[in-house]
This record gives sequence, C-alpha cells and structure tokens, in this order.
Amino acid sequence: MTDRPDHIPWFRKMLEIRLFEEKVQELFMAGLIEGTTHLCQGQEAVPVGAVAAMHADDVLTNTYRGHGEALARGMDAEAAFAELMGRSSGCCGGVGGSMHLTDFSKGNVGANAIVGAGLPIALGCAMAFKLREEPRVALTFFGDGATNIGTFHESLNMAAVWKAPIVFVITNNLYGEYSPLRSTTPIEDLARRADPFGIPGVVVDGQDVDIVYDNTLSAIERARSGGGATLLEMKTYRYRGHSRADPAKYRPDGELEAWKARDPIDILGGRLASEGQLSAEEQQNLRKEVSAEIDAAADRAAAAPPPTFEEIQSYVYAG
Amino acid sequence: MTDRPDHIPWFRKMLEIRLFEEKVQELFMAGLIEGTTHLCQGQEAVPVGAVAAMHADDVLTNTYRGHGEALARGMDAEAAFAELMGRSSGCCGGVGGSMHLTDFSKGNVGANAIVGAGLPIALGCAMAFKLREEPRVALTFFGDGATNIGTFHESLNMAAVWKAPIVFVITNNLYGEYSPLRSTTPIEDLARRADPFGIPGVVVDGQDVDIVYDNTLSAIERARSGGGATLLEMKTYRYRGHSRADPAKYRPDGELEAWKARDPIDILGGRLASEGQLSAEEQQNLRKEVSAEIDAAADRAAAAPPPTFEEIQSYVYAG
Amino acid sequence: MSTLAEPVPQVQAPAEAADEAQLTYRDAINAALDDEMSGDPAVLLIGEDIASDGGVFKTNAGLIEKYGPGRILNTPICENGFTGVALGMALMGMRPVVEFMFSDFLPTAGDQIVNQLPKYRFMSGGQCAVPVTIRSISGGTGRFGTQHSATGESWFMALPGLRVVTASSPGSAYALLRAAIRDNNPVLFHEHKGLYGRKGPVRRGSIAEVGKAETVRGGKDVTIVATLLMVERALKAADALVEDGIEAEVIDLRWVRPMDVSTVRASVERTGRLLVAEEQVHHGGWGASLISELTMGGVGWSAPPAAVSLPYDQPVPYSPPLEDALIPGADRIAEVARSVARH
Amino acid sequence: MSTLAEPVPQVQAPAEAADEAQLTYRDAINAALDDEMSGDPAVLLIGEDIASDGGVFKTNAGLIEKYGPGRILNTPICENGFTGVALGMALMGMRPVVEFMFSDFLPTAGDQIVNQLPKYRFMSGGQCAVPVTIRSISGGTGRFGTQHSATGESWFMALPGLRVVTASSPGSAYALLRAAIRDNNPVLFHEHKGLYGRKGPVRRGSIAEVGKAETVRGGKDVTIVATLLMVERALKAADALVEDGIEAEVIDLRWVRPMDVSTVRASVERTGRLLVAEEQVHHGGWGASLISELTMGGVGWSAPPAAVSLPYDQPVPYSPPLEDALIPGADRIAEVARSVARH
Ligand SMILES: Cc1ncc(C[n+]2csc(CCOP(=O)(O)OP(=O)(O)O)c2C)c(N)n1
Ligand SMILES: Cc1ncc(C[n+]2csc(CCOP(=O)(O)OP(=O)(O)O)c2C)c(N)n1
Ligand SMILES: [Mg+2]
Ligand SMILES: [Mg+2]
Repeated sequence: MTDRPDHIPWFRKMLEIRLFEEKVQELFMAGLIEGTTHLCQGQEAVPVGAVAAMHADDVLTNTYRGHGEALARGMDAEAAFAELMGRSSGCCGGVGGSMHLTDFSKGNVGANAIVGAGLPIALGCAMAFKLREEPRVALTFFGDGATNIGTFHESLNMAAVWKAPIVFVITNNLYGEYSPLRSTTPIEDLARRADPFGIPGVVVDGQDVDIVYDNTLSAIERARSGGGATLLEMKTYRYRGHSRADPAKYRPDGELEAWKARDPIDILGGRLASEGQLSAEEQQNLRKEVSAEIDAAADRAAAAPPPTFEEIQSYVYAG
Repeated sequence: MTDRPDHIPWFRKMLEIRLFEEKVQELFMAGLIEGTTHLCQGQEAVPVGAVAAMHADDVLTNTYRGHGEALARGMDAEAAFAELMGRSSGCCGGVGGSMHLTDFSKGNVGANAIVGAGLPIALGCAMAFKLREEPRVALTFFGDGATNIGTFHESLNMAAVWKAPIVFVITNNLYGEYSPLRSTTPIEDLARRADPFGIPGVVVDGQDVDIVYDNTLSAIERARSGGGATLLEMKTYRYRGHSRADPAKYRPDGELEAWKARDPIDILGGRLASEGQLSAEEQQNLRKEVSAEIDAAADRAAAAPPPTFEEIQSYVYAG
Repeated sequence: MSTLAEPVPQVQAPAEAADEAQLTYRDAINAALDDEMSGDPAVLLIGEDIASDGGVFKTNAGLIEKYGPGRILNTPICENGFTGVALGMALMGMRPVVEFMFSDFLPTAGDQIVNQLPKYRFMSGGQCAVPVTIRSISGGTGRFGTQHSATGESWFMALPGLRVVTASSPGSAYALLRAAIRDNNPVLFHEHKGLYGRKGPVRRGSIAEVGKAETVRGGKDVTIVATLLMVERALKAADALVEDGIEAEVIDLRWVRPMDVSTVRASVERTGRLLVAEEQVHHGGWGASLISELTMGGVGWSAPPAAVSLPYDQPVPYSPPLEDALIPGADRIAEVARSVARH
Repeated sequence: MSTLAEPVPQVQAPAEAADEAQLTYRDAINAALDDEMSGDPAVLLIGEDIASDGGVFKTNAGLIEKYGPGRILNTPICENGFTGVALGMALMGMRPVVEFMFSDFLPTAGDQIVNQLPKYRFMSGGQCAVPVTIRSISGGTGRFGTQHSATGESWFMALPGLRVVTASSPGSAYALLRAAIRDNNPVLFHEHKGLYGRKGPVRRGSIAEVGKAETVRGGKDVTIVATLLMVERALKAADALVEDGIEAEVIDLRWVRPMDVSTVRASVERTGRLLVAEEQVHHGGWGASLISELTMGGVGWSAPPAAVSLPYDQPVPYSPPLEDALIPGADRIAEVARSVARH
C-alpha cells in the first residue's frame, strides 16, 4: 500500500454521502424533491477513494448516479440539495436536478443522464490536456450497464490509440436498472473489456476505500506520466433500487445482506477503530455531527427560491 | 483440412469477382457507372471461401465493398452491372447502386453504406432463426475500420449474451479509407476483440480460400449447433484505393507488391495446377471464358432502361 | 407539385368488434400489446428492462408470464444495436415492437432510425418489408429534467419511409398501437409519460386507420390541433372557451407522418381559424408543417393561425415551477384561442 | 408569444478588412479553416481521414503540413465518440471543428448532437460554453445513393442551443465558417458536395453575422428563399424569369437556426409572393417553418406561397436520371415561380 493520506476525512466524506442520500430519499417522500433520483448508498468507497487520488485540476465526468462524486470533489451539500429541489442556488441553478450535479469550479465537468455519454466527453478533456501538454488527467465514472453501449467501445479505442491521459472507472454494482449484469453482459469481470484496446484492465474491490484509492492512484499516475489509459472495475453494490420508483424486487434473497456485511463505511470504520485512529464512539459522534450538517444544509436549500426564466435565459446560449 | 468440395467453381468464382471489379473500373472510366464504387480486388478468397461454407437458406449482410459476397452467393453479373449502372433490371431496380448489391432471393439481405450498420441487422436475422428454432445462421461481413464503431461492440455483446447463431467476419484489409489500421486501432490482431464477450476470435489467412473456408465452416457449424457466435478476422488486402477517387498514395512502398506475391487467385491456381486439377493453360482459358461472360453481361446490362418514378414508388412503402 | 405524395394506405378493417371498457392509458397499451401478441406469433417485444416488473413504466405487466422470454427480449443498453436487431428480425418475417424508455434516447439509435429503417426497403428495390414498431416514451411534466423530457414527435418527421404517430388517450393508444404493429412499415409510436394514469374508454379490437386524424370535439369558431398531452389540455381549454361563447373544434392530429392535412383543412374551412398546441418549440415541428401545407393549399384564413408551443427557446429545465410554466397549459391554449377567435 | 425567442446575438465585427479573391468553394473552406487555425491556437480539426491527401473532399489540403497532427486529429470511425471528444475539448477551452464526411452520418452521432452539444451549457446552469463546429458534407447530385445524399439541414433545426447554417457559395462558405468557428455555441455547418468546384469571390477576413440571411438578388415580383445548391439554381431561375418579365428576389437563407424571418418578411411584404426552394421533402423542413412563421405573423400573401422540394415522398435513388429529376432544378423553380407570380 502506498503512503496514505489521512483517512479521517475519507471516513467523514463517506458518511456525508451516505447521509446525504438518505436525506434525499426522505425529501422525496416529503415531496420536496420531485421527478426521479438515483442513489448510491453502499457505493461510497468508489467516489471517495477514486476522487482522493485526483489532483485539484484534474477533471471528471459522471452520471445521474453522481451525488457521490460531486460530494467527494467538495461540492457543498447545500448547493447539491438546492439543485435537487430545483432552486436557483443549486449547483446548476436548479435547471439540472438530481441527475446533473455538475460543478466546473470543482472539476466536475458533467453529470450525464444518457448512459455512456460522459466517456467521450471526458476523453475530449484528456485530449485537450495532452495536446496542450498540461499534466492533467480526466476520469470518467460510469456503470456496469454502460459497458454495453457503443460509446464505451469507441472511447476506449480512441483513448488507447491516442494514449490519452484518462482513467475509465466502472462502478460495477451488478445491475443496470432491473437487469442483472449476467442477463446483459456475457462475462463477469468487466476489466477484461480493456484487452482489445491493449490497455490495462484492473478488477478492484470497490468496498475498500484504500484499495480503490491505491488502484486509482496508479492509473492516474500512469496517465499523467504519458502511459495512457486504464480501465478500472470497482466491484460494489447499490443498497437501494435503481431509482426512486424501484423496489428492487429482482434481487435474489440474501444478496443485499451479503453486501451489507461488507459495507464500505464499516470496513474503513473498523480499520480506523482497530488502528486507534477513531473509536466506535467517535465514529458515532461524527455521524451525528454530519447528520446535523446535512439536515441544516437541506433546510437552507429549501429556503431558496426557484430560478426565473430571466435568470436561466443566459444558460441557453453563450455570448 | 476438412473434406473439401470441388475447388474449380471456387477458382472460377474468384476469377469472376476479379474480372467483374476490373470491368467496373473500366465502366467508370467510360462514364457508364457514376458516383462512387469500392472494389475488392485482392480480397476474393474471403467472400468465396466464406460463402462456400454457408447453406442456401443462411443469410448475410455486408457493405458497400460487397460485390464479392454478392457474386459468391450467385448473383447474376448482369443484375449486378445493371444495378451499378442504375438500370431497372438491376438487383435493386437501379435505386441502390454500387453500394447496395442486395438480393433477398440469394440470402443477401443487405449491403449497407453506413459503417457498422449491417452487424445488428444480421444479428436480428440470427435471433429470428434462434427464436423460431430454425437451423439457420447469419453471417455479417465488415471491414477492419468497422471494428472501431460502437455497433460492433453492441452487436458482439448481444450476440454473446443471447448465444445467437451468427458469424462476424472482419475483412481486415489494413485500411479504413485513407487511414492505416495502426492509426485508428491500438492492436494488430482484431480477433482479440472477441475476448470481452467470451466468444472465440480467430485470425485467418484471408489469402487462402481453403483456410477461409475451413474456419468459416467451423464457426458456422458451431453457430448452427447452438454454440453461439464467433469472430473471424480475415487478413487480406485491397489492391486498389478505397474508392474510385482514391489513388492510395498513403501506402508504403512495396506493400502492394508484397501482398500481390500472395495473390489469392494465384494461391488457389497454383494448388490446382500442382494437384493436376487445372493446368496453367486451362486456367488461362477459364479466365478468357469468364472475361467474355463478364463483358457480355455488362453489355446486356447497359442496354436496359433506367427505372421510372412510377416503378420505384412501390419501393418506398410496403402495402 | 404535391409535397405530401405519400400514398395514403387503405383502411384496415377492425379485426373484431368488441365491447368498450374503461382502461388506463397504461393498460390500454398493455392490452394492445397483449392482443397483437396473442393474435400473431411473429409479434415480439424488445427493449431494456421490459421483462421485469412490467417494465419501467409498467406497460408490459403480465406479458412475460404469458408469453415467456422468447417473446420479450430484454436487451443490454444499446439502443442503436437493438433497433438494428429489430430490423433484422423484421426482414426475417417477425414484427418486433421496440421500447425506448425515453424518447430522448431515440437519437442514440439515430443511424438505424434515419438511415436504415425508413430506407431499407427502398434501397433494396422493394425486396423486403420492415414492420418494426418503436414505442417511445415522450414528454415533460414528470420533472425528469433536460435529457429525459423530450417529446421528439417531430424529430423524425422528414423521413420518407417512416410513419410517426402519437397517442393522446387510452382509446387512441390502443387502436393506434395495434395499427402500428400491423403496418408493414416502420412506425415510431409516441406515448406521453404524463398520461399513463389517465382512464378512458377503449374499444377492444379496434384498429385505427393509418394517417387519419381524429376530431375529438366539434366546434365552429376555431380549430385547435394537438397531439399527446396537449389534446387533453386543448379539450379543457375548449370547455373554458364555452363561457366566452367560443366553440372550439379540437382535432387530435395523431399521425405526424403521414399527416392528415385534409381533415384539418376541412375544419379550418369552416372555422377560418387555427391554433396548434404543441409540447415542443414551434420551429421545426409538425405545427409549422401543418400551417405551411394549409397556407400553400390556399386556405382562406379569417385570422392568422397561431401556435401555443414552448414559449422560450430553451431545453426543458428540471425546476418544477419552470417546467410547469414552459409546457403549454389549458389556460394558455384558451387565452391564445380567444385572441385568434376574436381577431 | 414569440416562437422564436432565441436572442439574436450581436454582430461580430470582421476581424480584418481584406481583398477579394476568386476561390473555389473548396478552397474558400480551406482558407477559412486556415485563417481560423492561424489566428487562434485553440482551433483544431477532428474527423475521419482528414489529414491524408487533404481529406476525402480535399478541403483540408495543406493544413496537416502547416499545423501538424496536434491540430488535425485523425479519428477512428466513430462519429458519436469523436463528437463527444470535441465537446470535451471545447469544455477545456479548445474550439474543435469536426468533419462529418457525409451528412447522412450525423444521426450516428445523434446522442451527442441532440442531447449533449445543445444542452450541455443549459443543464449545467450556464457554467460552460460549447464552441464546437460540425462541418457536414451534404446533398445530392453526386450519385452517391440513398445513404450518402441527404442534406440533413433541417434534421436538427428544432433544438434550442444549437445553430444550423448552410453555405451556398465560396464567399458565404468562407465568411460563415469563420463565424461558426468563432461562435461560442455548437454550430452545425452544412456544405454541399455538389458545390466544391464552384468559383466565386471571397473576401478574405470577412466574418458573417450569426442568424442573418443574405439577399443575393433584388426583385419585386416574387421572393425565392433557398439554401445550399438551391441558391445557385434559384439565381438561374431568376435569370430565366426575366424573359417572362418577372423580377425575382433571391434570398440565401443561410441560417436554418436561428432563422432570419424578418429579412424574408421584409421581402415578402414587397413582393407578396414566396417560393421556397429546398433539396428535401417539404414536410418537416425549414421551408415549412418559414412559411408558418410568416403566416402566423400575418403576412399579407398576394398568392399562396409555394415550395419546390423533392416532389416524391421517397429517399434519394442512385439511378442518375432519377436523381436528377428528383432534385429541384432551375427549370422547375422557374416554372413554379411563374405560377406563383401570375396567381
Ligand atoms: C442511452 C440510454 N439508454 C437507457 C437509459 C436509461 N437508463 C438509465 S440508468 C440505466 C441503467 C444503467 O446501468 P449502469 O450503467 O450499470 O449504471 P447504474 O445505474 O447501475 O449506476 C438505464 C438503462 C439511459 N439513461 N440512456
Ligand atoms: C458511420 C460511417 N462513417 C463513415 C463512413 C465513410 N466510410 C466509408 S468506408 C470507410 C472506411 C471503412 O473501412 P473498413 O471498415 O476497413 O472497410 P473497407 O472500406 O476497408 O472495406 C469510411 C470511413 C461511413 N460510410 N459510415
Ligand atoms: Mg449498474
Ligand atoms: Mg478496411
């Protein structure tokens, strides 16, 4: 394992993501968030570990299930909630909603609601860096289901032939909507999908934030030093259904429980406790603290007004 | 090598394709064929060997560079020439042209001018066979360049997950238009692109019609017996430029000559001569015979009228 | 020179007469699928997540149990690929019904929709037919945001060889979907996700006529032409207009291609006034083509025709109050109808 | 309620005044690319086979030698992918010019063109700009057959956030392409493959105004609006009409989005008569939107407007005489103009 940064902020961030998502669910029930939302409880080690390996001026694209990466890159929970509530103070002025927690100031250059669309866009960022000889890297986060759509293939192919500074991160949570991976994908380890492009593909335990961090760091360093693209497959699981409307009845009995037994927050929490860095009690207190912050952020967000048409007019065309 | 069918018709068919394409070039110069055309001189072993392995009720889709497969499946040269000249008697009534030598009566269910488009269409045919439990197989022919577009990936993925009776045939002639394979594709052996779908990928010497036949037959038999899809990579070369307008200046010195030294017609011709099946003189006579047939077919085609709007009206909508 | 040279196909006689039942729009679609699947073994469904739990919008409830996975092909996420698969199946004699979870995804299958489905028969010289139906789930009001709220009903209206149809009610959804599946040509069938819960009469066994609009309310003062959710809102507007002494005729256009200009023309020749109600920007949409055709045909306008469309040139925003304000409501339709009627 | 709410952008002043030269349409495009590339290191070209031998239509001759492979990115065959790459580059401050070898391939990049390029800035709440130009090679007359002859100029006209422009001559190709590349929004730039060899005056340094049509010939009896190849044919028709004593005004529409309705309206207010000349079916095209806007705006028609479009509802066939008969020629434009003028 490489020389590791302080883990307590990671633990805190994972808690923040977990509690943020739970709050989102609650706000949905209360009618304060409308439409749909795609939550990532259970997957927190992936955004936190991967983002920790990025430099501040690296960029990422991600998906509708993108709250984790947004928060991991330091988006303010209030701006995120406000976006989900469609308020003018949201990170996208309230026009984006749950599927678009984009924040250019934090290098989150596009949460996308179209499966696969973010991959070539991230590659474009990477190519801009390469052509301008800037030591920057682009990451793109997407799901297991996205490895079946053509843009996945097109993006990996171009990235490989151009030796682009990019890292492709599959968050393999075993399902694309209601469809289990095996019903749509003929292989189990998606990392294998790197081979026809001659780039490395790595299977990563997505429940362990340290392992996520280490593997992402290697891939990013490889990219930054001119070694080209890597495909990382993070094996993880989403605790909730695909979106708000989905009770996830398609899951076999016991599957959820088995994954919960390797909860990413518990894994890191256990490690911090056993290393004497953060006791169980301290973890409990931290959870309460974060929870209070989340509640307060949601309240502040709810107090903001929606945007006006005048306000959003300038979002359509650039001057 | 499997129990081989009579090779003389294969030799004749390869000659027919070669001379047909040369005639097309001539007719272009004479202004009798307009627009563009994509010739396949040098690649003849692929259509002839692969098609020889098909049953009559198997089907294929292919591309704008599809004269070889059309003739190999028994399309009348006159109907092909007439199509290229835009005559009513053409295989598609003169509305298709050089890029669309489609003939449903021969199981050629679509020559396509969009790179990659024919793959999922062939897969649909294969799935119809599978769902209706018919012992039929679909083949789809496409170029090396087509392995970079998304539909390639999507089609192989679906074919694999559904265990469809299909054979994917890459005619790897080392170039996509002006771009050499290595400038657009990060690996050399495209057969490797089968791996992420868990299906076999086989590199095949596309200059030797026997080897083409054997490998295609195995793949077809595998598909017919429920074994699923195979990706075949036929290594070959096109003697002419991409299309009529292309002098192919991008080719390195000596490359064309090196490939001509392994000309597919010469390879089979040499074998037939050494086996005493068809002497060099007989081969010469056959060439003259085929050449005369081709000329006559072109003349007959040229005598036919173009279609009328009344005639083609019914091509738009099915009743 | 006619610009709508497309031959109007013969009327397809209803297969069986049957009773009327009250069904939701969702259940009407389910019933149409069920009836076509039971009547013709060549009909099968293709799409993402369509087999489990009735599909994302529950339109397929019960079908997997009844017909099994051989008739309901759950696909990976690859719209262009599986639309091509549908085309290939159609060439081999099947009648696939493809589901697009959101109309916004239609462009991901752009090649198959633009270059293949409508042209395949033509460029083969009429050697084949392409009986593929694409069910596409359209429209706003759901707070689905910028990339999940398009109606898309006009995106592919300029393609000879393709038919494009929209369903505004349970009854029309049922009869039109059956017509679409039975048609031997590719049909893009638009459902509106805001209508799934609506109840209405469905005549089981009815099959709509291809290319025929439906006058859903008679009136003499102004003609309102609408599609999808806008039909309901136009009818509501017509109710409100009664108080102003205005009798609005409401036409559900149904088919964006081929377009039934003559039904609209006959109406406008009586009313002299036209309003198109569209959940899209006017520029490039069916409303513009309709107004153009009528004008070129020399209709005698008593007042200039008008459009109630998305009033701002922008994509659909998530923010709920803005989405509501953007999509034409009955009030706005009534207001514009009043000014047209009084002109 | 305006249906064309899009703000008309400010006029961009020509960067430098310069001399007029006679260039081919092909060379005018080459010159525009060269001038933008030399003036701004952020401009780069992306596309298939664009580096070798000047590209398939030779518009890029000499550029690879001058700017090297870092400014001319030759891509694999994957239109959706490389259009997404262009978008990503634009987000990072570059100004990519993407080449689509044939407009028919635009739908293969449907997702990036419909859901990404025009919406990316909007759904981010205005956080970014997307200065991507797509050069798309359009049109028939080349005997390229059903899947390589589309103009496609109207396919994406209904998308707020996108601009769509067409070039009809060397001079307009040059000035419009420079404007497209300089615009901070995604622009779909259509070239007509039948025009590459045409020669005409090009004012080096000129930059066209976004959204502005150009009156290319004055006249008082009838207004003819055209794009791409149809502009040349409309001008030829206008010449022929002189013998009938008809003075036709010819307007090169240029921008399909935003559309310069006011220039056309001003003309039609004088002539009372309008003809749109389109290399497309009328249904769903810009001609229909133009006629609809004018009619809704209350233009006083002296005669019903007319369209010279593809006269049959079918894709473009290969057969040369049929292709020639399908695409409107000067004769047909003149003939219809006569009947409109005499109405
Ligand atoms: C092109 C496209 N097709 C379909 C959808 C609908 N859809 C949204 S999410 C999703 C499943 C994606 O699964 P995966 O990539 O595994 O990501 P996850 O949702 O599990 O994070 C689907 C089918 C879409 N958004 N875009
Ligand atoms: C989607 C699409 N993009 C681009 C083209 C233009 N084009 C026609 S053939 C070709 C090269 C294809 O190369 P390959 O697949 O190797 O086949 P080959 O021509 O060598 O037989 C290209 C780029 C096309 N027809 N379709
Ligand atoms: Mg998943
Ligand atoms: Mg090739």
